[in-house]
Amino acid sequence: MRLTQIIEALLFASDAPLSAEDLSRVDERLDEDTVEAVIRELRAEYELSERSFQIYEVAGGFQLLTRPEFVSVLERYDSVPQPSRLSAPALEVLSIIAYRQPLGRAEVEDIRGVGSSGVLRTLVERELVAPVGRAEGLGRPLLYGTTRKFLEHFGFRSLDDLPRPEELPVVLRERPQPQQEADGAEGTDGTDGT
Amino acid sequence: MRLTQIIEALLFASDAPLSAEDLSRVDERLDEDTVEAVIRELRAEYELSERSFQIYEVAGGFQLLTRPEFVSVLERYDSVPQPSRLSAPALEVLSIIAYRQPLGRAEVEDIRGVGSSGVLRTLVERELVAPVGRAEGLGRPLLYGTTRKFLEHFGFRSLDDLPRPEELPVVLRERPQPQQEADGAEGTDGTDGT
Amino acid sequence: MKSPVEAVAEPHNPTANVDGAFVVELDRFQGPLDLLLHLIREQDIDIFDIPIGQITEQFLRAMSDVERLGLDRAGEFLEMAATLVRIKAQMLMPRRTDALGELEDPRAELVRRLLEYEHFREASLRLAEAQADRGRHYARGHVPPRTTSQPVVAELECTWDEVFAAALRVGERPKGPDDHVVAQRAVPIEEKIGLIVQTLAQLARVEFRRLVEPFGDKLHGVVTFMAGLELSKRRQLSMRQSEPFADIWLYRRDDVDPDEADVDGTGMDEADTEDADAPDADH
Repeated sequence: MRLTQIIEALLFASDAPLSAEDLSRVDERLDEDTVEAVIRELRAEYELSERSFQIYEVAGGFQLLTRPEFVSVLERYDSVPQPSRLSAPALEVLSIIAYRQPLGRAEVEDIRGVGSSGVLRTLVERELVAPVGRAEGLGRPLLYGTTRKFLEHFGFRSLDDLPRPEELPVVLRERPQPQQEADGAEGTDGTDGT
Repeated sequence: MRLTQIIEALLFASDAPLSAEDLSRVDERLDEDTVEAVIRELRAEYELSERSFQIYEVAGGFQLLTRPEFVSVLERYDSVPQPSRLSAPALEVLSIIAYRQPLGRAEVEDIRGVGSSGVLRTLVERELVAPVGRAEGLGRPLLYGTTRKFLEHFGFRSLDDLPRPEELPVVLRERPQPQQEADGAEGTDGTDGT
Repeated sequence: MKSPVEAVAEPHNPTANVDGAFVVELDRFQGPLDLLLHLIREQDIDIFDIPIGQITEQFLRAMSDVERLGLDRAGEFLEMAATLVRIKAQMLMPRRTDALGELEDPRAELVRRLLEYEHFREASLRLAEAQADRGRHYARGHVPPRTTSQPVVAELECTWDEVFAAALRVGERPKGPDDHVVAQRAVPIEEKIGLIVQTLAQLARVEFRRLVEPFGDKLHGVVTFMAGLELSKRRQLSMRQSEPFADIWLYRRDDVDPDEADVDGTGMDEADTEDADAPDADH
């Protein structure tokens, strides 16, 4: 059994991206570097044999996904699960959390000028954001951050793939932020672990 | 777009077996017989290139599944004791973050001399570290720190309890510096840093 | 009724320009800031010089059927309306001066909020693009469940001793040929001066090697050495070496042992450009 076959089998049988570290656990011959070399080899094989899928880097891991040119075929088939799209308010709340994390509900609402608890709750249920700690101060409100599912949903390799603030048309002056205490994920019951 | 590619993409992305009739509807060039010919062609390709998956007939339809001989690989992978222990790279990154927090991924990688995003993700998932803010400078990279769970797990009341003996490498003895040396930002001195 | 999160994001064009008057469908807006921003954009208004009377009037007109939105959302619009009316009144009064003696603009806070909101609006549009890009890739539709149970995240077994042992080894890694992937960046000498000063604030002396090893490349070594020379010139430390090719030590200046006094003013004994990699010289 070749290493390319083993890695391919794992990627093929997984419904989420697997990191090089995860993948290296399967065989003693593997470490993170060799996993990446194997993945390069697989990519070349798929390219050469014109497979309809390829290995993409998502959320700090690797995932087998169809190539974009097949969307026109796949979006017509009922048996193909279609990607969910988030509403404009959900995207707005997510972008605030993504750039300002960790932050609390009150800060999100301050920025948007509207109540956001419903949207926030749904985002937590969908595991796109999760509580990551508590702020200092009155009531020690929960602070939220984005999860790995968030990265997967947008196809980001990491948070570094977020559009940089200075690429956005309006660059706002930063408000002085209270230094947050690095405060464990208490009370999160590990929602983003899966 | 070749017919083999289209059929492959459909089999890959469908959540259930597809019959020859289902598949034939995707393209007017196809009927049930030609679908079966295309499937034979794909099977031969997978056989030749020793893919770890194959097309099987299931419940009157076709489905892409892992070949049986790789089931043991998956089982082995699943039974590898899921890291109840941290890998050596994870321990190293955790120690760097513990002593140097808050700091960004680029800085961790600078100190280690190797890419560290996968390891960092593991630690975030284990809730031992979490993003605690963002650095000034280009792209405002995330800064990581240890969590409350970190303190609890290792029995520290606060970060002041971390031992800092002389034999600690100098990079770790250095007190966290307010000025982030996030890549490319050197020399800017954050003139308008609030 | 779709849940607020599932609903498909669609570009909204909620106003129609009828005879120069804006007819606004209030419930198409996410909130008062969204509505304000829309009014400002639609009329090409300079956000730093908002004609507050005109905007207030348009905002109030748009709000005429606000009660349809329900109490909570209506309240948000009403609050903004009150703010606009207050700013409008303040514009008519003599301005106060701020701490710097500049005239305060009553609109300043509103402008800040609008800019901030617009920033995240733009960011959310980028997220929508990323979402659409990702939506063109499909994962496997059916991943059969494994026979073995899904991996459970086991209870963490890790002692502080392990972490600490790892800490002691930080910087020891032999640098492989692949290390050039880490972007080479300039190493400012000030950074190294800072490192040395900070280290010597805690330790009376330190081996040169220990300042450099964790960074592991030649450039850091050279710059750290230059930083050491600079500090010894400033008489903040002395650099010592017992014999050629031996380790170089940096001593805090006030701690220099007179017995091993450093005679020449350079603060450096046997100072040649050191090559730490040189073979042991029997000497």
